[in-house]
Amino acid sequence: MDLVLDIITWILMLTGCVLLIITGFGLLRLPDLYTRIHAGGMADTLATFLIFIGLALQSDDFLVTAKLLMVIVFVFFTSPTASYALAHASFVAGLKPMLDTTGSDQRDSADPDEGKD
Amino acid sequence: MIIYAVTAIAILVSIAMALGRAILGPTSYDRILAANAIGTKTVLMIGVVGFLTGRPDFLDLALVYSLVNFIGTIAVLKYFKFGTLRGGLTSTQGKD
Amino acid sequence: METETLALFVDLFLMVLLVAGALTVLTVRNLFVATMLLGIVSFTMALTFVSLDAVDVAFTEAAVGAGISTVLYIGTLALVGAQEKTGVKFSAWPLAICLAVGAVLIYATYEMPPYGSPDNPAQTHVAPRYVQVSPTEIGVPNMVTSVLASYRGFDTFGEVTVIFTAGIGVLLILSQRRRKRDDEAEEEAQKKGTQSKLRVSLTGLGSQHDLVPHIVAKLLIPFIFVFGLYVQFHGDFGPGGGFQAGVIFAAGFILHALIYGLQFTQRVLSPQVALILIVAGVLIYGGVGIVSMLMGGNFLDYNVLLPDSVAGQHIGILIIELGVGITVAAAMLVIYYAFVGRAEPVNKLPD
Amino acid sequence: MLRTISLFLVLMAVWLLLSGYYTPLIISFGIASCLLSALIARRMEVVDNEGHPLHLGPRIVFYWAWLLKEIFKANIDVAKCVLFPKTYLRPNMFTAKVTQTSDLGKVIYANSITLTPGTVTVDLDNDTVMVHAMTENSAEGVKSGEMDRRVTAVMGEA
Repeated sequence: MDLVLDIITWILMLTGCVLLIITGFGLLRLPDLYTRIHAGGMADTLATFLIFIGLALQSDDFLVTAKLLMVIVFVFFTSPTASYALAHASFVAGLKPMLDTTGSDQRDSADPDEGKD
Repeated sequence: MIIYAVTAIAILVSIAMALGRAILGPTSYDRILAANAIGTKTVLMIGVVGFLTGRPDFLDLALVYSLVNFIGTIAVLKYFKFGTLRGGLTSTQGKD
Repeated sequence: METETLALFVDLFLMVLLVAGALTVLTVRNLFVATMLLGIVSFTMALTFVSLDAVDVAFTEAAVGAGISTVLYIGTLALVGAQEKTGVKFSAWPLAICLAVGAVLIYATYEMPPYGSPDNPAQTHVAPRYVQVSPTEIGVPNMVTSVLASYRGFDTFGEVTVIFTAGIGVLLILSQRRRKRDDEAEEEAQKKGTQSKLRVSLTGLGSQHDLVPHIVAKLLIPFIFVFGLYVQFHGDFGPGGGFQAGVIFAAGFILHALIYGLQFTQRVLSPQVALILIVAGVLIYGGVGIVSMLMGGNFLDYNVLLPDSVAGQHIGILIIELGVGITVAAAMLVIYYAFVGRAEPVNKLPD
Repeated sequence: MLRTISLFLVLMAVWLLLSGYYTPLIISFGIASCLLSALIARRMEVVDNEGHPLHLGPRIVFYWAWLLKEIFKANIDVAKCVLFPKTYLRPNMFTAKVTQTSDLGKVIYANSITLTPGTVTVDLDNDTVMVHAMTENSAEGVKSGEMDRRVTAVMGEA
């Protein structure tokens, strides 16, 4: 039984790790702010969920499990709010998103002057 | 458990990449995004380190971050939108 | 061995991140960007404390770094603007002095006792006594709390006084009566139901109602308060205590002020009441000291508070932690009120 | 008043889960703390059917289960985008109608959109959301209106 739990934890947390690395990669690689927000969202949602569920499977204390689940719930409430606040702030400040390009003219929107009016 | 150590290293690498975004910019918003991303990863790291060292009372720290970390971003939104923190974000300001 | 290598790796990695973050803060000219990067440095610092097993310090860093400092910095930027003064001349002397001092400090580290060695002076001086005796003498599971609140209660009293002074000082400098007319005009506008000039978006883009933060804040504010109080009362058992609790509690109020506006929050807890609370916290702390003197002990000697000395220690620590919590929360709030209440809208957006 | 009492009970449950020390002293501190928090929350006017939405009941739990499945699928999409931007990345922005009438429903909808990576709510106005999507595929998830329908059903407004 313990072995099964261990294997599940391994799978969950390794998937979480892969997602985290992809997130970091996406933050560096994607062409403009709005697409990077999507990449950041991966770590906020699924990676957090997988890693903390993996930890919860390993804890034998009920209260620790409860705290882990609480962290997940709070992160699921606050992280989209923070993302919205960021996206809305940059939208209000006039930062234009880069729309439907095929990756060749990526550098356009990464221009710092875009933020100004 | 080796998986804790693996996860901790993955989180650190991810933090380093986000820090790279913070250093590169180019706009302020990218840096806020990087700060947010590092915040979430700090929550993860604290949870994992707590299990790695066998002291789950670290989870209280993770709870603090998950509860109050978005306040800063809301302040940023308000500053960008109104240039001040005085007024409310909504016009439904409560009944008098 | 495995874990040691891992710990070393983590520490080194964090150090590199810390230095990189700090250097970036130094090089950026836009103060707003610097603020955001300071947030990152704070996260890394908290992780470093966690890795050093200093949970209480990490907790303080977490509470302050996540909840308060960014908001206060932005409040300051709204006062002074986000652009650093240009044309600062480069001068060689300060750089030379800094480098020289740094070199001396690095040289000095070679004389330091090895990291984590059991024969270090820090480990052989008073620490063994704390470790051996405090469980029976104080009876509190979290040794940090028994050191801070009991053995070194006098020091902590000094720290609370520092926070008290900071709150009062900010209040004296920033909250002199001014712009009375503006305040009245704003209130008038609010009564008439029109948008006051402060709540018009700078670029005119975007919706007027920010529903998302509004509703989520409404949902979370009660939980922030309960969590703050939980930290307050469980400082004896785990990480936490008055300082952290006060900051978290104040963060709840600050979130409310961000969403509903300063005026409404000041109607919930007026600046005058906050001022009284700052003083009350210090008085509660000092009062415990006076009571213990009246009951025949030394200042802040909790043993005499109750017939059973361990129970006396326990109750003494609980009460002074409460005093610390009240002072910290009220001081944070007063500082926020003072900064934000004075700010005019900035007319230029940062990049 | 009833809402304040139920908020108090919820907070008390959270306290008991956090605390782990069930001595009379600590539990009475817990009761006092939860009471204080509930009263301050009431004074701040955050306790209404938006700030303390108990009326949603168990329906919201089923919704979360469905949302989790969507998050799974969306994460795979975004991961593909990050790894192969040339083939998959098609950022676009569009507005969609919001059919919920209550503020809470709109916010649940907007946050659900943001929670599924690949779509981010940029602006939420009276009855429209402006969404930035990473691919046509993820945009389709919002445009098809299934999430909107489900949120409306959870809110009991359909």
